[in-house]
This record gives sequence, structure tokens and C-alpha cells, in this order.
Amino acid sequence: MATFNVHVTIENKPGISDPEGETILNDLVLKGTHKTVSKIKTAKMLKFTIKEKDKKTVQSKVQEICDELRIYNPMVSKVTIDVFDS
Amino acid sequence: MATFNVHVTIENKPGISDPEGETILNDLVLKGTHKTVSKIKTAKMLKFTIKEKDKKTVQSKVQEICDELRIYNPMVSKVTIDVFDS
Amino acid sequence: MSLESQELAELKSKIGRDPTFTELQIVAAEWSEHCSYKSSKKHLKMLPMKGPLVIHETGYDSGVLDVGDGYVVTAHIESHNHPSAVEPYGGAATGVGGVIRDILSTGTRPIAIFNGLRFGDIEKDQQARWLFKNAVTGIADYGNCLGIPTIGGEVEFDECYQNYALVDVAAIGFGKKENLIKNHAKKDDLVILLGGSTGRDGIGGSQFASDSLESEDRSAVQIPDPFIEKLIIEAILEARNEKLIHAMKDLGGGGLSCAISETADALEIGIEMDVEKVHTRESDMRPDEIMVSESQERMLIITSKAKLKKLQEICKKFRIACSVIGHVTSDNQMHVKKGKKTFANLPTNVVANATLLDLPSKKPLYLETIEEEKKFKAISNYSKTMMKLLASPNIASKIWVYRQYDHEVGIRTVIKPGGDASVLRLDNGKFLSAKIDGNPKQCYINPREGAIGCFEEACRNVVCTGAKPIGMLDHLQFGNPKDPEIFWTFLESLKGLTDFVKYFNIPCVGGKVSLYNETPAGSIKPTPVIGVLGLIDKNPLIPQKITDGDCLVIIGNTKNEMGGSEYFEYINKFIGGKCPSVNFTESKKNMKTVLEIIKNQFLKSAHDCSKGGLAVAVSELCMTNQIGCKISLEKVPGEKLDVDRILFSESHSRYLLVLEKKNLKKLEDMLKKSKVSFKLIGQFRGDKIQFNKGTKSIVDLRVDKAQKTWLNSLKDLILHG
Amino acid sequence: MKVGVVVFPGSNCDRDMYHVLTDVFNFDAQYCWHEKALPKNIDAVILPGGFSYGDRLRAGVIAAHSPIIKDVKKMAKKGIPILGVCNGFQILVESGLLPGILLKNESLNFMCEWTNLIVENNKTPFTNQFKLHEKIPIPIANGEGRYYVDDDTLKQLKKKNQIVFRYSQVINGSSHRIAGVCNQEGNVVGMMPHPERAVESEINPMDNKPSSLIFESLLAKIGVGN
Ligand SMILES: Nc1ncnc2c1ncn2[C@@H]1O[C@H](COP(=O)(O)OP(=O)(O)O)[C@@H](O)[C@H]1O
Ligand SMILES: [Mg+2]
Repeated sequence: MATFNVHVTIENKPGISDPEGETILNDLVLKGTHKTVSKIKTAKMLKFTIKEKDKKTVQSKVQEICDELRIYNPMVSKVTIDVFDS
Repeated sequence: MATFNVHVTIENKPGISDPEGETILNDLVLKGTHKTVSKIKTAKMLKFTIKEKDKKTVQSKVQEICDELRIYNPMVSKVTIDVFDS
Repeated sequence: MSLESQELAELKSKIGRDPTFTELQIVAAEWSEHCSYKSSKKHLKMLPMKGPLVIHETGYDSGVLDVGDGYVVTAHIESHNHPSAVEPYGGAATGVGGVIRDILSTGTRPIAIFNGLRFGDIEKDQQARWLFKNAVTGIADYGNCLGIPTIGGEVEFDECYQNYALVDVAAIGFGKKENLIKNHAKKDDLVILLGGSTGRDGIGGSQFASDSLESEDRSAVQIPDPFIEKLIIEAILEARNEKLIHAMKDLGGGGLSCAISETADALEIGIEMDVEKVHTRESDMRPDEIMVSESQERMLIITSKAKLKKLQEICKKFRIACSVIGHVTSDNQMHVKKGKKTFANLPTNVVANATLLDLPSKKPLYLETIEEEKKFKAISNYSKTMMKLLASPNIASKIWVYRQYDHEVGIRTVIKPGGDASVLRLDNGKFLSAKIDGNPKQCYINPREGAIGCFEEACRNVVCTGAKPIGMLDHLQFGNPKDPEIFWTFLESLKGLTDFVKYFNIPCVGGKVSLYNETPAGSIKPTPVIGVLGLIDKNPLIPQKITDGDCLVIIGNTKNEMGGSEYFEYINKFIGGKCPSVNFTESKKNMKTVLEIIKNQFLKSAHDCSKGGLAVAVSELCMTNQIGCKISLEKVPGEKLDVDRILFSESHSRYLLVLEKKNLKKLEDMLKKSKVSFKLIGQFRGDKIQFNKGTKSIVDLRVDKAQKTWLNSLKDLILHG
Repeated sequence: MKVGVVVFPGSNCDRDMYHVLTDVFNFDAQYCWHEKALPKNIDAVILPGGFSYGDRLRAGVIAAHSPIIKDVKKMAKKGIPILGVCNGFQILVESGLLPGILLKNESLNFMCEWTNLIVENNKTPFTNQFKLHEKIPIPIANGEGRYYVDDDTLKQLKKKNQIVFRYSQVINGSSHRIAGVCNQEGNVVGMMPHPERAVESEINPMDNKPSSLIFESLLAKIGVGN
């Protein structure tokens, strides 16, 4: 068994609006001096520490957790799972 | 000028508690069937799309934006900036 | 953390040996200004705290008032200034948490939160805007999650708070008198720590609050966890119902050090505890770190061995940790061990009672000339000036703030934020009214009259709902007390408040002192904040919609007292002039009269005149009712004054009464009889706010335009800079 | 007739709801702790507002995994009236009993204010005393109250008459201004606004009659007393 770090990134599916990202862009960034930013999207990340025998198992376990426990709501969000050695 | 994608990850500094992560771990994940997870930390991510001449400029510009506009509070959080080619 | 050298010497002589490292840390935490009140305590005694309704119990951090029929109301006020100035979200949120636990520790359920917020100039200063916005979110997220309504408060901006923040939070509790915790303990009772885990966050917090803000101490940042606080509230109230709590104290500044020493000292017991039993967040914490950690959301409970199991079951139900960390002894010592090894063993009365200071004071030099006025440019267009005032951050509607606060949860809120005081219904059919007020602009010009003014304003707000003031809370916020000039202003304010308490028989039921409020540019202006609680036996005056033809009557005199007014400071950029002062006899008469009239139930609404003066108070009535009015300035009672002064003077003791024309005679008869100064000054109609002097139009403003500006300007400023 | 008020860790409108059910409408109400089974003889279930599990991860998602939800689902299947208010609505949605999701308000802020609802379906156990399109003055208090469904689901909702309440004007960016929906059978209803805060005239600055009809509808459906 080894310990792995997993980044679970939850973000809006394309087409779903992201008022928070838009607000940061329009009311903060573009009001300042930084005009080269064209888009900001917000996402939520969960960093898991998990013990499993290998990366593949981790990947599938975490995917299972996310689906079963509705870590993300599939109607509006998608989830990306990145596994790293600890 | 090229377009870059930047991931800005904001999370609590080590040693600072993360009640949300704890609740997700204890009240959701560990109550289910997945006992191999030992820790969950939450983070917030902002995905920027930005046009600059190179990666290095992007890195420093985005850092500047985060500091100047107080996108995060250095007292509690740290920020990690990852730049990707678009 | 450290003690000053003479304090160290004193400690040595009191215990007759060198303190251990852990002992030093414990004592440094408890002897900090924040925990020990060493600079202020001697003087605070002057404030009368007794009254027919006040209930005194050992070891309470909150005031208790008997509201009849077997019910009590508890109240307390706190600030979280230093933490909020560096981490506004967490600082403000944990400030709410702290004051709520004070209420809880008496055994009453918290039913309302108030917040007073002060920042630098948000029009110019982006940092101030950031602080403000995040402090509001912090309070909202915390209070909303707890399900305790935040029903009122105040917001003020002044350059003296640049790069700083004053975040004051007051809370009210309610419960049955029989359920009050009567703190007691006997030998071998268990000492239990309940709630969140102890971590390194917040180490040195109380010391931090007692230093000026130069050393941005990172460890003093605290992460709020309102969810666990909510569970603590429910668990404790359940334990209270089961009579499982013998004594209780919340953990605040100074952490376990203060809670243990103060509880033991108050109950005249000793406590022996083992730091290894404390549930910690990190595994490698030293005994001293555990003792001084200010991790939030923790409570200390003393109970008997027989009741432990039941208490543990309740904690388990609410999924909160609960550790037996020690037991009660009879030797009046605070004995801290780790396993078998002793790390501290001190007499509790030594720890809990720092030597009080008697600091020198001296009248500040600036006060000699502050009342002198400057000549101002004449106003050519008063309507424009009015618009500017209505948009000014101090006068603009605070709806952007209180809309973010759940002010209705608990279904008690009869009068909601937006008017003067808010009103809650109580279970015995009575109503509780409350408001907090501060006015540093006036207190700077005259710390004594200014403080009295805040007190009177809070009373006025409460009186406007038909409530008789029954108790006050004071929160005294000043700069470095070691500066004799600052200390003088502190004493002046305190004396003023004391006079008012005595004359009006409104006892002080609780308070807090926050010193060392210094910004990089110097000390803040004296900022006492006063909370007043009022009781209504039957019918609160719920403002009714003002309609065409309704009359406006003013009570009280308008005087040439422009010092600290928004007109001087915001419009003319001038700090100085004569501070409004309260004439006690007049004030009492007016209060009494207004209350009597409200009892007769023919008023449509009552509103006090405060910031922005008559002009703003009348406009507020017009804007919230979307109706115009026509006011004759020459009728306004008081000194003969220029129109700008009649419009904008912030003289105290003034009330605006609105009523139907048919009741005017009745009102005038009553007012004549009680010999107050009053006048019918205008009528509501149309869609314009109009102030005339004789036949001359002074102000002529469309209500809808004014309202739009007034309602939106704060939000626009925050969102769009 | 027994009404269960489900209590989760962090529920905070449970006591308000209980007060209204018992003291105002004379229901026989009972708190039901989320870890215990629902009593067998329950006639209606209400999930009150609050911040279950501190709204962590997403409002309602953790509570949706509570043991009691299994029972709530069984009751739902049996056709027993179930109402979720605010956080209760969020929990019903996250547990799959109702369609859609509640997202952060467009303002990104918590919003506590009075608004008006329009009744769009007066056939549910909680709306049967209303006239269609009747207006209800009522307060909202939420941070994640923006109801969202995709276009296809919205079409379905309309077709199956599952939209129960709409806001009379745009307030938070909800799809189709939706404030409350029901399941296809109509017995499970969720709504963001707080009827329990609006039924007593003392604390209702507008008109408490319309909100009362929500509870009177339930009375009409299940009756009072034994
Ligand atoms: N920070 C705040 N939180 C909640 N309510 C607030 C806040 N600031 C102002 N309010 C509310 O807005 C109204 C006007 O406040 P304020 O101008 O301080 O009143 P007054 O001049 O009568 O003292 C009051 O009802 C008050 O409670
Ligand atoms: Mg007022």
C-alpha cells in the first residue's frame, strides 16, 4: 500500500454561467491595470490523501467516491481527477 | 503574444485548519464505504486565460494581480500559480 | 509572549520563586490588557451596574436582565479589532462566535446579533473597501449559519481607521430564569473541554489585541467554524435542560489559561488539569501552547462524575469532541500537568488578578482649539448638497449590509433592520428593542459629550419603537492607554457615561474595553460604542405607511452644534466646531413624552434625528415611504440659525413624529402638557422633498431620485469602486 | 395527524417550523433526528431550513446522505406529502427527490429580503387552497438559492406541471424565475422562500394570509387531530 495525493477539481460544465469568475474579471481585474486577462473561471478543488495499492486503483476509487457521494453535481459540474505520488 | 492558461490555487497555509475539508472527510467520505482516505483539504481555483509574451511574464503578472487585488489573503492562504500553454 | 520586567518581579514575589516557562506564558496571557483590564478596571468601577431588573451571578461574562414572567434576557458586547484588521473575514466571524459563547455560557439561547463596523475612507481607499466587504461577509456567514438573526448595527467610515478595522459585535440571549447556570463546583467535580480542537491558531491572540498592530502576528489568525459552534449551542442547551452543567465558561482571549484561572478564582476552587487530555489539532503541541491557544469554538464545563456519561452522549449525538481534562481540587491552585509531570502550579488568585494600574492622564492639547470654527463657502445649491449627503457612505442606506444577514431566522423579528432600533418578540408577550451606536467624530471633539451623545442616540432609537431603556452595554475603544492624552479621553468618556447612567437609571449590564487601537498613522479617535436594550410591555410602534396629508411634528431643540457633523466633515472637510451636548433634563422629558405618546397608539411612526440632522431624518422618512413632504424651516424650534445649521445640525434629543392630521390636536395637547419643545413643521404629500424658509425654496428634490441614490450608493461603491 | 420535522446537524429553522405547525396550525408535530428512522405513522414530513453540515461542499449535499433520507424516499414513494424549505429544498434536490440544483445567487451574496411568489400549481398537498396565479408575499434568506435546470428538464417540468412557485420578478437568476418545484407525482414539494416566517401577522409586514394557505393546504390534505 502506498500513499497518494489526489487533486479533485470541480468546475462548471461548458455553457453553465460562472458569475463569480465574471465578477472577479470585470470588477477587479479589468478595473485595474491588467488588461491582458480575457477570462476567469472559478473551480473548487479537494485534495485527498489516500492509501491504495497503485495509481490506477486510486483513480477509480476516487472517481467512485465522487460519483457515489455526489462530490460534484453532474447537472452543472464536471470533475477532473489527478493522482500524484506522495 | 501568446495565450496561456493559468491555474491559481488558493488554499489555507499549513497549520491553519480547514473545517470544510474535515467535514467532507468525516461526515461524507468516511461515513460511506471508502475508508482509505485519510485527509481532505479544500482549495479554491481560478483559471485565468491571459495573453502575454512568455510564461515568465504570465507568472509574474498573475502573481501581481493576486497580490494587488487581494484575490487571497497572505495571512491565511497561500497561492500556487501554474502556467500552461493554451 | 512576555511579561514586563516589573510584572515579572511581582509574579516572583507573589509565588516566592522563579516561574516556569509554562507559568510565564499562562500569566502573560492572563495579565495582558485584553484579559486583565489592568489599565481600565480601577475606573470601570464607577459605572453603576445594579438595577431592579439586573441579576448578578458569579462568573458571568454577560449581563442578565429580568424581563418578567420568569424570563431573562442576557446581553454582551465584544470587539475583534486586531484580528479583523489583518483578516477581516475570519476576524469578524470569530468575533461573532466569541460573543455568542458569552451568551451561551449563562445558559441562555442566543437570539440576536448586532454589529458595529468602522473602517477608513472607502471612497478613496481600496484597502478599506476590502476590509469592509470581507468583514460583512464574515459576520453574515457566521451568524447565518448559526441561525441567529443579525438584526441591527451601524457602519461608519472615518480616515482615523485607515488600514485598520473596528468590528464590534453584540449579542442578546433569552431564556427561563430557572435555567440560568448558577456557577458552582465542588471537590472532585470534572473539568471538561468541549468543542473544536485546540491548535496553534490564535496563539498569542490576546497579547496581539493588546499590542499595536505593527507586528502583523500571523499566528493570531483564526479560522471560523460556525457549524461546530451551532452544534455546541444545541449540545449545551440540551445539557442545560438535563441539568448537567454545574459551571461553564467560554474560551476566548487567553484560551485555557484564562478560562481555568478565572473560573477557579471566581468559584474559589482549585483545578488540576492534564494537557495530554486536551484534544489537539496538531500532535506536537507544547503545554504552554495548549494553555494559551485561542482556538475558537470551545467551552469549559464543570460537572460531577455522575453526570459525565449523559454529557458525553449528548456530545456524541452532536458529533462534538468532549474531553475530561481535569478535576476540581480544594487548594485554590491552578495545576497544569502533562501526564505525571507538573508544568505549572500557581495560586489562581495570582493568575486571575493582575495588578491594576493607575495610568496618568492629561487633557490633550488639540482640544483647546478644536471648537473654533472656520468660515465655509456658502452653499449655492442645497438640493445638490443633500444628494451628496444621501450618497455619502456614512449616511447612505446600509441595506447592502443587512440584506446579507439573515435577520428573520428565529421568527422573532417584529421590526427589521432599516429603521431605528430593531424589535424582537419575547415568549412572555413583551418585546425587546435594541440598538448600538457610536460617534467617534463627536467623541474626538469632546470625548465626554460625544460618549453621552452615543448613549442618548441609542436610547432615542429604542424609544422610537416604544421601548423603555432598561440596560446599556458599553464598549470603550481607544488607542494606547499609556499615552496620558489618550487615557484622558478614555476617562472623560467613562465619566460621561457614568453620569448618564446615574441620571437616567439605566444600569450598565456589561461591556468591554479595547485599548491599543493604533493605526500606522496614529491612534484611532475615541470610539465608545453603546448598546441600549429597551422593553415594551405591549405594543411596539411598528412604522405604518405614511400617506398624503400626514403631519410631521418635531420634538426637541435644534442648536448650533455642528462639530463632528457629516455636514462639517463630509461636505466641508472640516474637523472641529462645537460638539452637540445632551441637556439631561430636556432629554429625559423628551424620552418620557415620546414613550407616553406611543402608548396612546395614534402615531404612524417615530424617527430620531441623528447623522445628517433634520434634513436627512426627514428624507429617510420620505424615501422609505416613497412620499414627498414640505417642511418649513422657520418653524423648527431652537436657536435662530442659518438654514444650513437648521438642516444639518446633529443636536440630540430630537424626535420626528408622524401622524394623521385628525390626531394632531390630541398630540399637541399632550405635548403642551408635558412642556416639551415641539412644532408642527410640515406635511407629507406629492413626490418631492421640499425644505422652505418662508416663501423661499431651499431644498427641492425628487423622492425617487433621492431614494435611488441613497439605496444604491454603498453597494455601487463596494462593487464597482 | 403527525407531521415530522427532520433535524440535521446545522438545521436552524426547525424550531421555527415546529412552532408554526403546533402553535399556529395545531398540527401534532414531532422532531425527527436525522440518524433515526422516521416514525411509521407519520402523515407528512417537512425538511426545514438552515445550514446542514455548514453548507459544506454544497448546500444540502452531505445531509442528502443522512440515514433518514432513505425513509424520506420511502415515504415519498408512498405518496406522503413532503415539503423542503430552503436548505430542506436543497437537500431534496441533492438527494434526487426533486429535479434541478440550487446554485449561488447571481449577486454572490446571501439575500435576506421580502419578495412575491406566484402559485403555478395548486394541485399539490401544499398549494391546494390557492387560486392559480395567486400572489404570496414571503421572505427569502439564502446564499445558494438560484434554481437551475437545463432547457430539456425545464420543458419537462412545464409539461408535467412540476413548477409550483415562481418569483414575480427576477431576484437571483433562477431558471424561469422558479422558486419551488414538485416531483411528477406532486407530493414532494421544495421551495426556497420561508413560509414559516410569513404566517404570523406580528412578523409579517405585508400580508400573512397567503402564506398560511401553504399550511392550510396540508391541513386540508391530511386533516387535524385523530
Ligand atoms: N452593520 C449593520 N448590520 C445590520 N444592520 C445595520 C447595520 N448598519 C446599519 N444597520 C441598520 O440600518 C438602520 C440605520 O442604521 P443607523 O444609520 O446606524 O441608524 P440610526 O441613525 O438610527 O442609529 C438601522 O436599522 C440599523 O440597525
Ligand atoms: Mg435612528
